[in-house]
Amino acid sequence: METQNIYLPYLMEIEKISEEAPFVKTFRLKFINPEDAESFSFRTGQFGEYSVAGVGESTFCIASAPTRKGYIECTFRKAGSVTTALSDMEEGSTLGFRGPYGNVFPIDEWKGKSLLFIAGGIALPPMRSVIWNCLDLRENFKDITIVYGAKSVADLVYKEELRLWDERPDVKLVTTVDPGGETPDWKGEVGFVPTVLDKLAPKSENTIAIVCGPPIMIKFTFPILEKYGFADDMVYTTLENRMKCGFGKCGRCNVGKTYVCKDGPVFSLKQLKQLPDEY
Amino acid sequence: MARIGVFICHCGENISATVDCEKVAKVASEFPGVAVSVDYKYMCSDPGQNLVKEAIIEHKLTGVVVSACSPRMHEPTFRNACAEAGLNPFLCEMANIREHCSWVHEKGDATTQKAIDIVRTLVEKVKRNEALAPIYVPISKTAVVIGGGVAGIQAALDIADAGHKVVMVEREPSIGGHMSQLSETFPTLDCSQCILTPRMVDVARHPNITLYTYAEIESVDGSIGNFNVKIRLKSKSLDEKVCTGCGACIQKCPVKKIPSEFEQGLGMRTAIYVPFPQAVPNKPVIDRKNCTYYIKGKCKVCEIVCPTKAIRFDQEDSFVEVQAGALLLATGFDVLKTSAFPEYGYGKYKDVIDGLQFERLASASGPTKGEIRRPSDGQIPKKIVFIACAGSRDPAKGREYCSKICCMYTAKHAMLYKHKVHEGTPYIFYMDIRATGKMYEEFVRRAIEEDEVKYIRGRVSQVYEKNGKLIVRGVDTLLMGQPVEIEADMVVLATAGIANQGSEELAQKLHVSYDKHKFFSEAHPKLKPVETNTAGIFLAGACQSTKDIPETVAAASGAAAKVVGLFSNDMLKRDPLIAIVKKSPPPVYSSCTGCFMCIQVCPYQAIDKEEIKDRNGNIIKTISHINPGLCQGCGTCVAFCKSKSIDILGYNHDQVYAEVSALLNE
Amino acid sequence: MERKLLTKDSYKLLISKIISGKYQLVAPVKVDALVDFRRIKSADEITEDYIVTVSSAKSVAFPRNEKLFGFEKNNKKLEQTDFDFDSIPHTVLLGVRPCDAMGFASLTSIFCWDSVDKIYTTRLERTIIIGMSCAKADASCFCTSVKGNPGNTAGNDLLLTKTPDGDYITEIVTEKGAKLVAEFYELFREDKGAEKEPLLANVPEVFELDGILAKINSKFDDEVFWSEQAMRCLGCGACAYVCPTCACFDIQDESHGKTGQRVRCWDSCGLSLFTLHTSGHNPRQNQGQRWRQRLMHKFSYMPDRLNTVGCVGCGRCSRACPVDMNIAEHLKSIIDN
Amino acid sequence: MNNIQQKTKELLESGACTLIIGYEKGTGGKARPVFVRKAEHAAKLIFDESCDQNIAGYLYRQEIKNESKKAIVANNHTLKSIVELASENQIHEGDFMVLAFTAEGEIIELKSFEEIEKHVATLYHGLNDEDKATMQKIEAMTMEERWGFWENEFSKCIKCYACRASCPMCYCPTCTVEINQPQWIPVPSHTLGNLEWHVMRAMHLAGRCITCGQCAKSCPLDLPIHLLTYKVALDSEQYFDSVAGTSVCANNVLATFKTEDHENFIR
Repeated sequence: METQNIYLPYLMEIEKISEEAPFVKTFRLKFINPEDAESFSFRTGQFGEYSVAGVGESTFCIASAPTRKGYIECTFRKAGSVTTALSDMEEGSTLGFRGPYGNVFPIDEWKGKSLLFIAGGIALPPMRSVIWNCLDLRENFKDITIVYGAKSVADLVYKEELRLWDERPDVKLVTTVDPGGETPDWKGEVGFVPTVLDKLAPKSENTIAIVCGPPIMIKFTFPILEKYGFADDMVYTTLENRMKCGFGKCGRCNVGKTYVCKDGPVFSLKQLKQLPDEY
Repeated sequence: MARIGVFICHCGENISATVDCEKVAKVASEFPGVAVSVDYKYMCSDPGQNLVKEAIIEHKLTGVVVSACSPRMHEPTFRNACAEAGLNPFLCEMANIREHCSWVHEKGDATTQKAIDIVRTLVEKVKRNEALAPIYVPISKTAVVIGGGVAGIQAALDIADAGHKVVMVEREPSIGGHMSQLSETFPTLDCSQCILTPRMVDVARHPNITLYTYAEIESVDGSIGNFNVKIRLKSKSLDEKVCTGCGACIQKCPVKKIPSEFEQGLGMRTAIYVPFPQAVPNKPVIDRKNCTYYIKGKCKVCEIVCPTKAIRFDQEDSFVEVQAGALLLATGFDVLKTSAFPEYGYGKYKDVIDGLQFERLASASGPTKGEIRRPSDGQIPKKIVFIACAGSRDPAKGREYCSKICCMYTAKHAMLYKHKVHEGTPYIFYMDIRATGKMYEEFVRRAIEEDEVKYIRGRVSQVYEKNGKLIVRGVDTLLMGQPVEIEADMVVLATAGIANQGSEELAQKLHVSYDKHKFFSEAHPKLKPVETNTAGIFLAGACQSTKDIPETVAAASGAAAKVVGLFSNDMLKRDPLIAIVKKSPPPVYSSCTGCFMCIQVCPYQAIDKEEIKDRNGNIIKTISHINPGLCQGCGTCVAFCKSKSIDILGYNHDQVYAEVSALLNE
Repeated sequence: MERKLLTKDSYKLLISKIISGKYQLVAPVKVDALVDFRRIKSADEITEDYIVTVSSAKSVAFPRNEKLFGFEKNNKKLEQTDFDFDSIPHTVLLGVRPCDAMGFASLTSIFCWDSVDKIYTTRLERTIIIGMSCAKADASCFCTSVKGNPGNTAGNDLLLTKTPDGDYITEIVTEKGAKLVAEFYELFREDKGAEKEPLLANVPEVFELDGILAKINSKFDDEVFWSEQAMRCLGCGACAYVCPTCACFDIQDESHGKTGQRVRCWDSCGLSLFTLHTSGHNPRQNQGQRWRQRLMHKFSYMPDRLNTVGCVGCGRCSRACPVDMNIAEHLKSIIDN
Repeated sequence: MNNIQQKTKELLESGACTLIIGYEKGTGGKARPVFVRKAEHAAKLIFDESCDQNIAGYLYRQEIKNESKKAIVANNHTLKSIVELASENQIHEGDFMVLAFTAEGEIIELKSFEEIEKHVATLYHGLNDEDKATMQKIEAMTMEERWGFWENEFSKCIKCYACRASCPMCYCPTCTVEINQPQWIPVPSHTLGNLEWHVMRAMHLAGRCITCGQCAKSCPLDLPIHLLTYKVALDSEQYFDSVAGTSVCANNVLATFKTEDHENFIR
């Protein structure tokens, strides 16, 4: 794409739509213009602006792993006007994508360490990119543990991938649903993510924890991690502030002088603690 | 992702004669989200409906648009068909390409394009439809019958006989209405009072009927199944429980010269009175406007003579409230009065009277004991001129409609006159003779042939007095417009039947629609003749349009059957197309600002307040709440809500906006 | 700095020549009771009777609404028409006050850090800014508190200062300015060396900038301070929209049927919806926090990250404010507090 | 003026009030709203002709709602807005004290909504001469001229929403322009979208505008937008005898049906 216009999106075709959970869908997108596909690259943790022409843009992470070439994926829940319009789109339709924006998970620094992924609800997508990225480079890491919870069984996203991870001997997967959200044939845990995590008593030695989820889950998860000896610089999360441009100009996403779109969205707990209370 | 089925109906040739249905189906098949689009000759027929049902299953449709007639016609048909195929019935919409398109346009590309546009709007709407569940509300099995004329009486007795409670509200001191004033009735000439008064007594005695006379509707809240009717019982200045109806008060009342309403001013009554001897209830009321005590502060003769001490001068109006499942309007009609006819000298000459007055002259219980005598001097008239269509079919008088009953009662009047005054000559000026009921034409022929009533086809231009005679000048159009002049002793005007006084005010209280003549409007002139547009409110008799007795009684029984039908269920199933106050997750809860202006604006009193509380029970905010049992889905609150916090299910902002956008954006 | 003299007659002639040439001319015009920038067709439209224009000059490079690109939808297909850089006109912006001119540096720092917003930069490159020194000031002016002054040349290509005779001392500030002078060289005379300072308005310093910069960060967590400051603030966007340095924007789609465009339009951190999440959560949920953002952005974040102060002391925000949120006064109280 | 300082000082000193919402002298001598919490600051308060800003909108601000003992120094506009806001259930009797002024400039405390209503009844509700003249000028225009007039005005609007923010009757936390499902009003400030916004606002103020003109006074671009809501207010009075801000119990003109209303169209 020959343009100097930083607002002009790539055109992407919806190759495949997967229904993940009620109101939650995953789009597999491929570049319409082959040169774009050629020149495009991203790293795990980055996000983009997805747009429906005539409705507008919406910000979410790239949910696929950079190790999987030729396409990107995004997962979203129908909530605002753009995600509602996205939900109505069919396979083969064209949408716009700007990105990648933001910083990345420092997975190079994690080489040789164990990884503990903790996610809740619709916050698995940003984590899924890292998980696949790390699984695709499996030899670089020691133990990989994934703790994932949702309100109910129906609300668990990536059900097929959860099965794949569960079957892998080199991944420990713990899934849980909130009390009351279980079905009769549910074989996973029942309980909130922090409780299940506590029960799991994760080892902090040489381990990085990556936490994504709703604010209330994050709030109760950090103390558990602290209890098991995770230092602030061993814990990572992503922030999601409202954004319009994605490149530090529109003036929305800053937390104090930190721009989530440029300096984030990935923050270590250490960095997070230094941010003012404005997110 | 939507999968919409579009079904284009030819409606025989009703649609396909002007709209290219195949083309509509083809174009619609390319609309985004349309999975299947077909046309068929009669979509509402069994094979047509099967087409819809099979497509729902085969294409896993998420919505259906039937492009055919008005939703008033067949929306239930197709929604049921969808339900049978497992699709929520509220995911089915009608695109009206008949009434809104084929019937109102010439054949042509533009007409087909309009049909396409209509279909497109509905496709965009139905994509946004949500599955809805019907609402059930309990029914109060009491009917309020407003008006105690023959219509009200018939309806009340029919409903009460079916085992349901009836509350009858009559404005006058007695029930009976106009029929009780009539002498004899066409075409059989049986005595009106003889057939009516027993039924009046039945009403009073019926264990299921509560009768409130001298009473008016104060207000009506609620809706079908659950109306709350507030009734004002005007003070009768009398304790009815104590009064025995002996009539001593009436005899002694010193004010005796009040023109009697019942006698149409041809007789007099006292200030404490019963309208007529056969009144039900047969207990007097004090007419405070004419009572000396109320005017001057002294008299009280009635109180003195009353043997049971039943008079209550300080009695005030009281109110009763009734929970009713249905309302039945039977408020009757009135006749056009004097001021409308200066050219006929009506109101100026005592011997120019209207039909209702003639009924009293001819009535055995009337002021002349049934003898036809002139009001002016009591002489027996030798020539009477009857003028039909006095005011009716006359746009100049503002009433272009036919009053329907005048042809027959004028023939009857002429006949009664001839029967009583054999030497007399009745003339009838008429425009056309409309005698379309059973035995009616025969009745008119009898008047002409046996009773030698002289029918003159033409209009009367003027009536004036000359030498003690009323000179009637008109033309005979059958004689090429030759002028006619008759020296008459009396003139009877068949004045137009008009809506009863106060009908407009009542219609507004009840939120029923009415026509420009202030007659109440039926929901559909053919298929819903006794229903109003307001569910649960029914019509009977002349409050809808002037009707003769047979028609009135038939309508009353029809309306009663509707009420009984409604009451045959314990719960009322209603479409859930009602308003809701939108809620959102904390910390917003709802965009409702709590201005409660929707409460002011709701015609059905369906909105109240709801407190949103936190876990500790503290009130976070107070917002509007819509009672689903009362809401009629009219949308007034939606239009009124500034913060757009109210939506109508099935017609929400998003759906309507999508429809409009679909129209504008192509 | 090289100076020339433009007589009052040649000034008018210069305007006519600019208009009839390849430039569009934007200058202060009396619009009913106000003075604002408009594209003009004749020299008579210009007014000099203003302290500052109601709106700032920023819209020349950062318009109210900027069509970023167009699109057309056809069923599942989408085509985009890129922004046409050639469509950006060559503009002469006349009558800009020194404060306004200084504002472009702030805007540029925002639009050019990290990724460069070519639409903005091209618009600015194609604009020649002819400033006009201030002979008058009012109670809202405080340029001298933010390192500006009524005769400041920074940001201008040329700066005019009107002499008592009605002529204009012309300072040639940039290469671009010099080129314009060269293009119309016959209109400019040799400068007589008149003193500029006495011709300028007197704008007293309200606060000491370095003091603010040193102290404002420590105020971040003082919620009471900010909410008291913002007590009368109504939360509208008037201050931001008239501000020469406010660059916050929204991106919106507008469409009609199959075609449409993506538009960048002004937005304001004072509006409650600015940071509102779809979930209903709002990181800046009260007006105190939003007011803090406005001041911190200009006097902490921009100085720290972009090395620019985001305020030029034009006082427009105070003048436009329905409740007189006088920014200088509020800044001063940071030091005093 | 001194009596306001005296009165409020007493209220703050006695503890009868902890917050006074009033006016002080601002930039360039203009009056502006001020919030006084300490008796020694009561001297800041002024009340004179420059204090014509309608400040009733502060009464329902969450921060101020939370204050238990507060008083508002109310000019005539503010008083009318208080009545209208009360009729729309946004503020409640007893939640605040009202300090007003007699025609002679004497400070009085209006102790109930009923007293405010009575005071409001003595006030002039019509337009000032300037607005009357502009209104007549616009009404005399042809349809095309009028369209041209408003098109020109709306082309200037920058959609800063100062009009909305300063109007006490614009209290919806989510305004229609901020609803994007569907997007009723375009966000960018172009002429047509601006027109839609102002017309929508005028309709939402039908029967509610107390004609204080605060919207126009607040407009940085001086758009005469108050005339839109005034026109509707005048019509409400002329045709339906309804004047906003005069009765706490009054129903909105658009929400009421009277049999004497000339509404033949609904038959």
